[in-house]
Order: sequence, then C-alpha cells, then structure tokens
Amino acid sequence: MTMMSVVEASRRALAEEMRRDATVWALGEDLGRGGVFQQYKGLQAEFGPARVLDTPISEAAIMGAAVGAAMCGTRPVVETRYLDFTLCAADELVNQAAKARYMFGGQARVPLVVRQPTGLWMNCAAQHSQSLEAWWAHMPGLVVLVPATPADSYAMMKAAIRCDDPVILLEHKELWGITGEVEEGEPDARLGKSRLCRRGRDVTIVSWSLTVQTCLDAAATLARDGIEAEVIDLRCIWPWDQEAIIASAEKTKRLLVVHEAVLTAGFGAEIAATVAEATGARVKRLGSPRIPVPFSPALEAAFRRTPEEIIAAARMLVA
Amino acid sequence: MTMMSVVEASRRALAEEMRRDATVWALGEDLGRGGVFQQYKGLQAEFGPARVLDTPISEAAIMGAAVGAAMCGTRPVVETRYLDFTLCAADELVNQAAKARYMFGGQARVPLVVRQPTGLWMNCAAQHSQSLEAWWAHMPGLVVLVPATPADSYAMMKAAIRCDDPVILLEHKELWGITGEVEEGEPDARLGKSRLCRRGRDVTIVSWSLTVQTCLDAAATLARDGIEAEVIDLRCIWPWDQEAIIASAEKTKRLLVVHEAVLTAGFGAEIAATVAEATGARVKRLGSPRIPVPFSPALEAAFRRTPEEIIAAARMLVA
Amino acid sequence: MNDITPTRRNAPAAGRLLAHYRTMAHIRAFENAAERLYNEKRIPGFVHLSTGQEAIPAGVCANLAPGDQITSTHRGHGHTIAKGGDIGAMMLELFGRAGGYCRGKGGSMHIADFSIGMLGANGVVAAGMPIAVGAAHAAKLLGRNTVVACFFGDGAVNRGPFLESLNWAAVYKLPVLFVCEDNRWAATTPTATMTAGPGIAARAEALGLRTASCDGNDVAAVDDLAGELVRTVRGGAGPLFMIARTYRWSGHTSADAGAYRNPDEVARAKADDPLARTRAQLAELGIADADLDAAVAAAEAEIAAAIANAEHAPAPRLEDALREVQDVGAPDFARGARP
Amino acid sequence: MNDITPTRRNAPAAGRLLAHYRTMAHIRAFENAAERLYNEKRIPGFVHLSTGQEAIPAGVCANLAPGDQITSTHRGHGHTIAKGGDIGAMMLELFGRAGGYCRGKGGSMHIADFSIGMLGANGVVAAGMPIAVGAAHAAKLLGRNTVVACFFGDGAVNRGPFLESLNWAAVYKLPVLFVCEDNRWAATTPTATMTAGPGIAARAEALGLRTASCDGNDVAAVDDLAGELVRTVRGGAGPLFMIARTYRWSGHTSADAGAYRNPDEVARAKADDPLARTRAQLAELGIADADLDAAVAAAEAEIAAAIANAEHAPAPRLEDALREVQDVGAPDFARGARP
Ligand SMILES: Cc1ncc(C[n+]2csc(CCOP(=O)(O)OP(=O)(O)O)c2C)c(N)n1
Ligand SMILES: Cc1ncc(C[n+]2csc(CCOP(=O)(O)OP(=O)(O)O)c2C)c(N)n1
Ligand SMILES: [Mg+2]
Ligand SMILES: [Mg+2]
Repeated sequence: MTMMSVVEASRRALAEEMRRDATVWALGEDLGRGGVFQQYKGLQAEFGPARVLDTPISEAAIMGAAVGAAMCGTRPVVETRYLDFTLCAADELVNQAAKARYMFGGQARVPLVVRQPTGLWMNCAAQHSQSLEAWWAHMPGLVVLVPATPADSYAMMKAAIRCDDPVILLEHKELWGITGEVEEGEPDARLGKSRLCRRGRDVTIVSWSLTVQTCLDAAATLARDGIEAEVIDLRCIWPWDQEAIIASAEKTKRLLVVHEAVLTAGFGAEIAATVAEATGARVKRLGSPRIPVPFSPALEAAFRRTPEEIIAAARMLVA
Repeated sequence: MTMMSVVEASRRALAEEMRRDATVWALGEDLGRGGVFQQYKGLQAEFGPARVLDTPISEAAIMGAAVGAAMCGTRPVVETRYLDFTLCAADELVNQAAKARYMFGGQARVPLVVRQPTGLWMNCAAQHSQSLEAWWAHMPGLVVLVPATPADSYAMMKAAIRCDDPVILLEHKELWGITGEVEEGEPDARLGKSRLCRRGRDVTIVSWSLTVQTCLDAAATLARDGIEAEVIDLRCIWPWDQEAIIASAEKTKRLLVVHEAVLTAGFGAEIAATVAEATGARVKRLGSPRIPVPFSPALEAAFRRTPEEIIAAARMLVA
Repeated sequence: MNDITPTRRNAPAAGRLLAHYRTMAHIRAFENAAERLYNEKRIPGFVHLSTGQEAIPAGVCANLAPGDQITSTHRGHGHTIAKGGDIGAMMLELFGRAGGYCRGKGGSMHIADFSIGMLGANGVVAAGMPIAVGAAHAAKLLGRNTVVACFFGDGAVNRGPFLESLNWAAVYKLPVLFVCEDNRWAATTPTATMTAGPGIAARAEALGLRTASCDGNDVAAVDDLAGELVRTVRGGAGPLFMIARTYRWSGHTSADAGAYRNPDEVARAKADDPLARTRAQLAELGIADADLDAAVAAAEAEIAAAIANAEHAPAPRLEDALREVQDVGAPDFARGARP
Repeated sequence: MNDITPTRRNAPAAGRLLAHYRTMAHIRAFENAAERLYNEKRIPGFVHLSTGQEAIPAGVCANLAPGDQITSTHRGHGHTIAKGGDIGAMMLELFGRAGGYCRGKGGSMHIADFSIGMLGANGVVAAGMPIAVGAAHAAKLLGRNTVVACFFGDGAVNRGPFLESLNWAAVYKLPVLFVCEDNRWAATTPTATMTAGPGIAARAEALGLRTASCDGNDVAAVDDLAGELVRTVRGGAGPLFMIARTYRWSGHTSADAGAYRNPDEVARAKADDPLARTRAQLAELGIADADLDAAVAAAEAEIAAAIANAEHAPAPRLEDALREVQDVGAPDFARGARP
C-alpha cells in the first residue's frame, strides 16, 4: 500500500497498463504537456507521441477515431478535457461507441475508455462543471464509473482499460488532489460493487464521487446525536450495486441518496425508485436545483452538497 | 372542434403561428419537400423558402444558427428529422441554447423550438428510434413536451413557439397518423398540467406519448376484473404535474409509471422517486430494458409496452 | 483542382472487367430484390438502394486486399457485396432473421461484416468518416500495412466530421482513401444548392489531401483510379481523396418515389447505366453476350436462393434482444420490460 | 491565396489612430489587472488574457455600427471593450458580483452585453461561430442591415462547426465577417502541428468565402482591412473572412505560465507590441508623448476604479441562483438543494 493522490494513482494505473499492453494508447488535446490536470505528466516522454497522442481540437474526430481504433485491435483512452466537451462528440459516443457491438450483432467490440473530468472546480461555470452520470446510466452499452478515492481511481482505470466495452470514467475535478492508500499491482476493481464506508443502523446514505466525504462528515455529526448512518460509496453508476443498497435500506428502513448532479432525473431517482419498488423503506434524495452551474461562489453554493442539509434530511427521515 | 391527425394538427398550428408572427420560421433538411413525415407539407409554398428553410446536412449549424437567430429577434423551429440526430448538435442544444439565458444573467432569451421525432417506427433500429426525454428533463433551461393526441400536438406546438425559452417537442413517430378532435384557435396548452384520461380508485397509471393508449387498453381489461385504474397522460416532462400525480397516488395508494424509453434512469424514476418521497404509495415502473433499439420486429418487441405487462404490474401492485 | 492524374491503362483486361461486371450484377440484382421485397412488405424497415452506383464499390474494392477495410453509409449493400460479403447473411439481416449478419439487430442500415473488414453501414451521415480514420490509426499504431477505404456521399461534405476526419487523417498521415460517391442528391435536396464554394475536391485539398475524380459509372475508370490511389496510400503517402460521379436511380429510401427530380434527369442517368456500359466494353473485348447473360442469371439465382432461405429462416428469440449489449452490466428483463 | 487586397489608406488619420490607441490601452490595462487579480486570488475562476492581441478587436470593432453584433471566444475581454462594453460591469462580473454583466452567473468566460450587440464569450471552442451565423440569419430574415463580426482563434479551424458555419453563411449569403485571431497557439499546442493543408485561408476559400489577411499587431492595417470588408459585407456580398496574425503574450489561461514556448519566440512577439507600434505611428503624426501617457493613465485609472468598485460590491444572494433559468418550469429549492 502506498499513499498517493488521485492524479498520481490514475497516472500510474494508465502507465502500468500501457507498459503491460502495447495496444493501449491515450489521445486528446495537449496531452504532451501533461493534460489540464497533469494526469498525463511524463507519459509522452515514456511512451512517445504516437501512444500519448496530441490531437487537434476536434472532439468528434477524437471520439470517432477512438471508436474506429477500438474496433480494430487497440484500446484507446480518450481524454475529453472537461466532461462538457463530450457534447461535441455525443453522436460518436452514443450512436456509435455505445451501440456498435449491438447493432452489428456482436461482431464489433469497442474497448474504449472515455475520461470525463467532472463537476465543480475553480468556479468554471456552466460549460465546464457539469455532472452527467444520469445520462450515461440511461444509455445502453456504457459502463459508468465514479471513483471517490485514489485506490478506486487506480483500480478502476485498470479495469476500464481492460473492459471490452466502452467505459465512462467520471473523474471529479476536486478529487485530483486528495490522497489515500493505494494497493498497487493487480487490484480487483469489483465493478458493480459498492463500498461500505461506515456501518450504521438508522439510515442508509448512498453517494459517490466528491460527495461521499460530505456524507461521512454528516454521519460523524449525526452520530453525536445518536443517529447511526450507514454510508455507502456507490463507486459504479452502471452496473450499480442494487443488492447491497436494497439490503442496507431494508435494514435501516430509510434511504437517503446524495449527489452533486441536478436532482431532477438525476441518478438518485433511479436508486430511490428501485429501493421504493423493492422495499418499504422511506426514501429521499438530495441533489442540485435544476439550474446551470453558476460562476460566483455565492451562487455556486447551490451546487454543493453540505453536511448540514444531509444532516437535516437524515433527521427528517429518522423522525 | 375538428377531427384531424397529429401530423395535420401540428402542421396547422405551425402555419397559424407563422401567419400570426412574422418572426417565426422553420429550418431543417428537406423541409421544402414536406419533411420526412410530411409535417411541413405545403408550408414552403405558403411562406416561401426563407421562412421554411431547406438546410445543408449540418446539424451543429442548424441548431447553432437557430440559437443565434433566437437570441436576435426571431423564433426558429428546428426540425431534427429524428431525435437521434440531435446528438450531432448536443453542444449547441445543451451548452448553448439551454444555458445562454442563465450564463448571461438574463440578457439573452432563446425562444427556440426543437422538434424531435421520437421512438419506435418502421423498425428503424438503434440510431433512429431513441426516446431521450429523461436526458432533457435533467438539463436545466429546457421545457420538455410529450403530446399524445392531435389536440395536444396542436396546442403544444403553439405554446412551444410562444415560449420564450427553448422547448423540446418530442413527437412520437407512431402517433403522426392517429386522429382526434382538435380545438383550433387559441387553445390553452396548460404546460405542466397532466390530463386525467380515466378515473379510478385502485391504482394510478402515469404515462405519456405513445404508451398512454396502451395504458388505457390495459385499464379497460383491468376494469373487467374489478380493478379501476386511474390513467393520467403526463403531457409535459418538464415541468411535470407533481401535484396531480401525487394527489392521485395518495388516493389510490399505488403508482405505476409506464414508458417506452429505457427503464434505467428513465423519467419514470423521477416520478416514482418523487411519489415515494411524498406519499406512502407503492410504486412501480415499466420501461424498456437497457439495450439499444433492435431492428427485427421479434426483438423490437422488447421496446414495446404491452397491455399484458401493464395489467400484470397493476395486479401485482393491487394485490 | 484535381491534382492527381491516374495513369490510364490502355485497355482494360477482359478478365478483370468481367469480374467487375459480376460484382455489379450481384449488386444490381440485390438492390432490385430489396426494392421488390420492400414494396411487397416482405421485409421490415426501409432500404436505401445503390442502383446505378454499382461501379464505384466494384471498382474501388477490387483494389483492396482481404485485410483492408471499408466503412460504409446508409446505402451500404453495394459496398458489402463488393468487399466480398456474404449475400445470404445480408439477406437474412434484411429480413431481421437470427442468422443475419447482425443477428437481426441491425437491419439494412447497420450491415457489417468485420471478418472481411467491412466495418459497418451507418445510419448517421458522415459518421463512418472518423471511424475509418480511427481504423487507419489503429493500423498505423499496430504496424499493419492495410488501407481503409471510406465511402461517403456528397451530402456528407457539409457535416463537421468531414473536416475533422480529413484533417486528422492528413495530420497523422494515415492510410485512408476517402471515396466520395457524388450522386448529386442528398435525400430530396440537390447537394449543389447546399454546398458553397468551388466544390468537394477543393474542400479536401484545403485540408491537405490530394484529390482526383472520375466517371463513377465507368467501372474501368474507377478501378484505374482507385488502383493508383490505393497503391499510393499503401506506400505511406498519407490519405488521398477520390470523387466518383454517379447518380442515384431510385428515391432516397425505398419509401421515396423520388418524384421531386426531373424525369429527364433520371432518364439520362439511367441511359448511362454502368452495367450496360461495361457490357458494351466487354462485347468489344470479345466476351460473348451469352456469358454476360449467364453472369446476370447467376447473380439473380444467388439472390433468389438467399431470399428463399431468408424468408422462412427463424426469427431471433425475444431473449436474444438482451445479448451483445455489454459484458459488465449486461441488461436483464427483470430490470426492464417483461421476460 | 488571399484574394482580397484592401485599398490601403495613405496615412492613418491621427484622430482615428488615437481612438484605437485608447481602446487598446483599455484592453491592456484590463488584462494586466485581471492577471494581477487572479494571481492575488482576488477573483474566482480563471481568466484568458488577450494581452498582445489588442489591435484586432480595436481595429475590427471600430468599423462596426452600434447595431452590429459580435460573437466572441473564451478570450473575450478585448472584444467586449472594443465593442463599447462597460468596463465596470465586466469587472463586477469577474468578481462574481450581483451587479456584473451576468449578475455573477457567467464570469470571464461568459461575458456578454446584448445591449451593444456583444452576443457572448463562449467556453466552447468554435461554438460562437454558428451563433454568429444565426444572428446574421436573423438580420437577413428581419430585413436589418446589420453585420455580425465573428471572432475565433486559429485552434477553432479544426472543429466541425467551422466548416458548417462558413458553408451556411456562404449558402445563404449572410452578413458575417469571420475574424480569425491567429496567435499560432491553441492552449499548449502550436496550431500548425495540428492543422493540415495549405492554411486557414484555403479552408475558408474552399467553403466559398473570399479571404484576406493582415498583420494583426498593426491596428491601422486591421482597421483598413476590416473597414473594407465590413463595407462589402454590409453591401450584401455575403460572408467574408479575415485572418489577423498576432501572438498571445501570456499563457493559455491565467494559471498557465506558458513555459512550453520558446522564450525567444515570446520575446520577439513582445517586441512587436501593438501598443508600442501605434504609439510610434502617433508620434510620427505629431501626437505628444504626454497625450499618450495620459490616455494610458486614464485607462488605468478607469480600471482601478472598476476594481475598487467591484471588490466590495455585493455578491449575489443564493436565491438568485434560481432566477433567469426559464419561465415555464422555473426551478425551486424545494425540489433541489436547501433553500
Ligand atoms: C446526421 C444526419 N443527418 C441527416 C440524416 C438523414 N439522411 C440520411 S441519408 C441523407 C442524405 C445523404 O446524402 P448523401 O451523403 O449524398 O448520400 P446518398 O444518400 O446520396 O447516398 C440524409 C439527409 C442522417 N442520417 N444523419
Ligand atoms: C470544444 C472545446 N474543446 C476544447 C476546449 C479547451 N480549450 C479552450 S481554449 C482552447 C484553445 C483554443 O485555441 P484558439 O482557438 O487558437 O484560441 P486562443 O486560445 O489561441 O485564443 C482549448 C483547446 C474547449 N474550450 N472547447
Ligand atoms: Mg448523395
Ligand atoms: Mg490561438
């Protein structure tokens, strides 16, 4: 186990996969300079400009070429720079990458990783801060991962690269710098399995990515009042760990789902609806209001989950 | 009241708005020949080629130019031909149209209508059959309409054109030919209000677009067994009629949401989650499996809601 | 503007031309059958017919090695046949049968045969272009000496991916031959009315590609030009671009009568039949009419057999709808519709 | 390649040149201040600085009428100032204040002033291009005689919307002047390494637009060329395309030191300072140094006042986050986060 940051963990995982498998390559704008978050730092020096490819500002071609290259024996890792720019390549991702295997009756495989730096960071406003896991969850053919720790960033990067289907890797921009223990080597990413972060009996709190820590902070406060929250890091949006979430909600009889993305038709709805269908648990969701991400910190606060609102919602559920 | 088909109702509404307001115009590919579904038939002859504009196959420019033109004093009606091609203009729709008013602090208004022929029709397979109302519901700034009748096609087209914000008009391709009574003139589209199609006390069935009729068919069968289903046509995905749905679910204590779109993270999840949060009603959803739309009728059946499965689900809820 | 002048062979070799004729006869027979099957409501969905355009796939694909690849468009039957596709599997797919190319999941608009390097028809205009470029990128990364031929229509030149794909191929010097099938129409619109500037070749040249054009109804001309270009591309020259002028005999889809076109224009195009022209050339080279009739009859018989086989072949089972989506997170009916 | 040759005025009129100098001095002072504010962590977010590129917006916008419009890029402060924007409102926006141009919702990357026809900076490369075209399309539909100047960078020419927008403008003969600010870099990448073919002008010409280029650091040259082109566009000639060569003094964003660039290249560019060049020209025309110093001082004072005002201006209230989203279906906190 080694302490490292998310940016270091994901870089190491990518480098190790590139060493292991010569068909793995990364492409995107400005990768040769390390990428916007230095998540590619040093990789071009090691692997050369052909395998760490600097591209034109051509999102449709970046994604489309990656689809073609993935269908023809390579494993491209696409850097989208900011999730938001994926919208410039939506046809290539959704109508081509996600559907190719199926449309062609299983003839094509698209082992593609799409890295999407996600969410709030540095007040980048409406076109550089979106969280769209609910969109990808709704899109057949895609695997959707939302690591919250350096260990998961490392393990999921490896699993994503080894996956024979297209994987969306949502990398929250405010997590790059956090550090934690990472088990290097051949970790088991357990795609589809959640992580129990804190055991509790009174209420189940499910979250992912940046907001997991916010939920843990809230749980600590709740514990002081005698409310024991079970906090689960979902880790994967698709497939998601229905079994564990339903079991926990059955135990605690209360489910709270917390995410940064817009509440309306967010992935919290899928979880809450599934749990409501399967159990008698009370359910509640916390997410952002249905607004574009605003610039000013005073306004952007509407997009930040806080321990206070989680505490209030948990208390309400428990009451 | 006049009997007419959906295609006729929507064409009339567009023509009447174009007569009423010289700033309304329509743009898209092949409109001069009436459009793929003849929903523009005769309009270029009446309004000329500048206001019923044939465009290049340039989805990004169609949508992007419409955004610019909408911000500058006109009311464009964009024809996307098939919803699926909207993905070639996702940046223009999502990052520009939906966010412009907000990002610019209210300076810009984007009175844009985006017509998206939606859903199954003629076995057009994975790239011509998608239903993405859940995506648009998740996107702040958009109004999302899902008419199921000629009367609503007429009224909602007018309301969409008069709306000062971008409106997604999801026009199900299998509905073009159905006929019904239309109140012409200045109908009240009541955006955000649902329509009670059938009163019942045992279970609330919520649906929209093509599947409303399937639910009514199921309700007729259920009634023979003494189960009285309340069937509600949601009409609008955003804003949606939370008040009426919650009230009905409170009354019947059971909610069933039925849609053609993929179940996972579909809009049914938002409705079921909202109702579960607000009431003690049992909830259940029916939607398509998480697969691309297949071609063969034998497979495409997986995407068609049937009265039988609705009946079975309603019975299960009532049991 | 067109800065490549192919070295024209003095006379096409009869054997090669006859092979082209056979390919074209198969395409023609397939398209005629598809049209009839659609009109008789014997197949689901629509078909986009390439009748009248047969010489382009025939002439281009004759220059491709088995390991070479192609990407296609919504109008892909001819490309598939010319690349060596299995007519029986394609017909099964048109019928939506379990034994079809795509197990009934794709239909006409998503025909593919990855075993012969046919990387798929595509329902989105120009969407095959970046995919072709990516296939060539993979070939370069993997050190394969293969070429990708990217077919697309004249309507595709107004979509952004046209620019992005050509630029990409040129920047990375990828082995792609872009083949524009210029049939002058994009659905119901004359492409010229929607395409500004000096023309398609100028666009490609402005993106760094050398271009050449030919009469796309003259299979020998297509063959000559494609032969030269494929050799040059394979030699490492980077991408090249060819334009083959042709005409779409039918409507845009099988549902479209094409009534918006001037009947004279259509009649003139039909008089310029690529099959008839090849037949005349072959006659001049001494090939007997009977041999040519036999080629046509053989093609028609093959297609008839494919239909006979497909019409009563088993449909896929509903549960097959859940297969081939994805491994991790595969769907199940429990979480969706009924089983 | 560049097929428009502007009629060069014999000598720039001193008054006009002085006005340009004032505009440029304001932009320079604003960018210097923004950079300092970012470094001192006094403003949220990032800023993209146009230091060194001031002559282009100054020279182009001087030829626009108040009713004319512009679209901008991520690097939009200079465009806004040159079009006559309110420096105080822009500074308030950089600070995220309630009184800012966008009420604190947009920040530097979404500066806009619709009252003066500044239709917005844009966080997506090339996204302003179809919007500019649409604004011009509206002008044509409404019978307005206005012109839209569309600013974009050299990096944008590799995005699909570049092709789609130029083709659209040319097909419909729309009153757009495309202005490529060619600073040779796109973020950390030299654009030439990613741009195939004979160059940007050739791309525009292949799409049916006449083009011209000029030294973008010579405000008189920009003014002359833009003047001629705007007149031609306004006359109904359809879209035109100009390229102004310049250099980005700073890094890509305020967070980027730009260390990947050759220091000599940067030094050479800084020696070619558009403000210094204009100053020299003005000196030749007899304008006293003191007057020019006064212009700079006035600009700096105005910016200082804007900062002083913005720094302590009220922030927006949290509930304002819910305003200006949409009328029908407006959000509320009850259905989202806390109130
Ligand atoms: C992005 C996109 N826009 C529109 C369509 C609808 N469409 C299908 S084929 C076609 C015309 C294409 O013309 P061209 O590229 O010349 O090919 P041709 O049909 O002539 O072979 C159109 C508009 C589509 N499939 N994809
Ligand atoms: C579609 C898209 N891709 C990538 C980016 C990230 N990005 C912002 S500015 C920029 C460089 C743009 O270069 P250029 O167009 O030359 O403008 P300049 O910055 O030189 O003014 C990039 C890659 C973006 N904003 N949008
Ligand atoms: Mg064509
Ligand atoms: Mg630049």
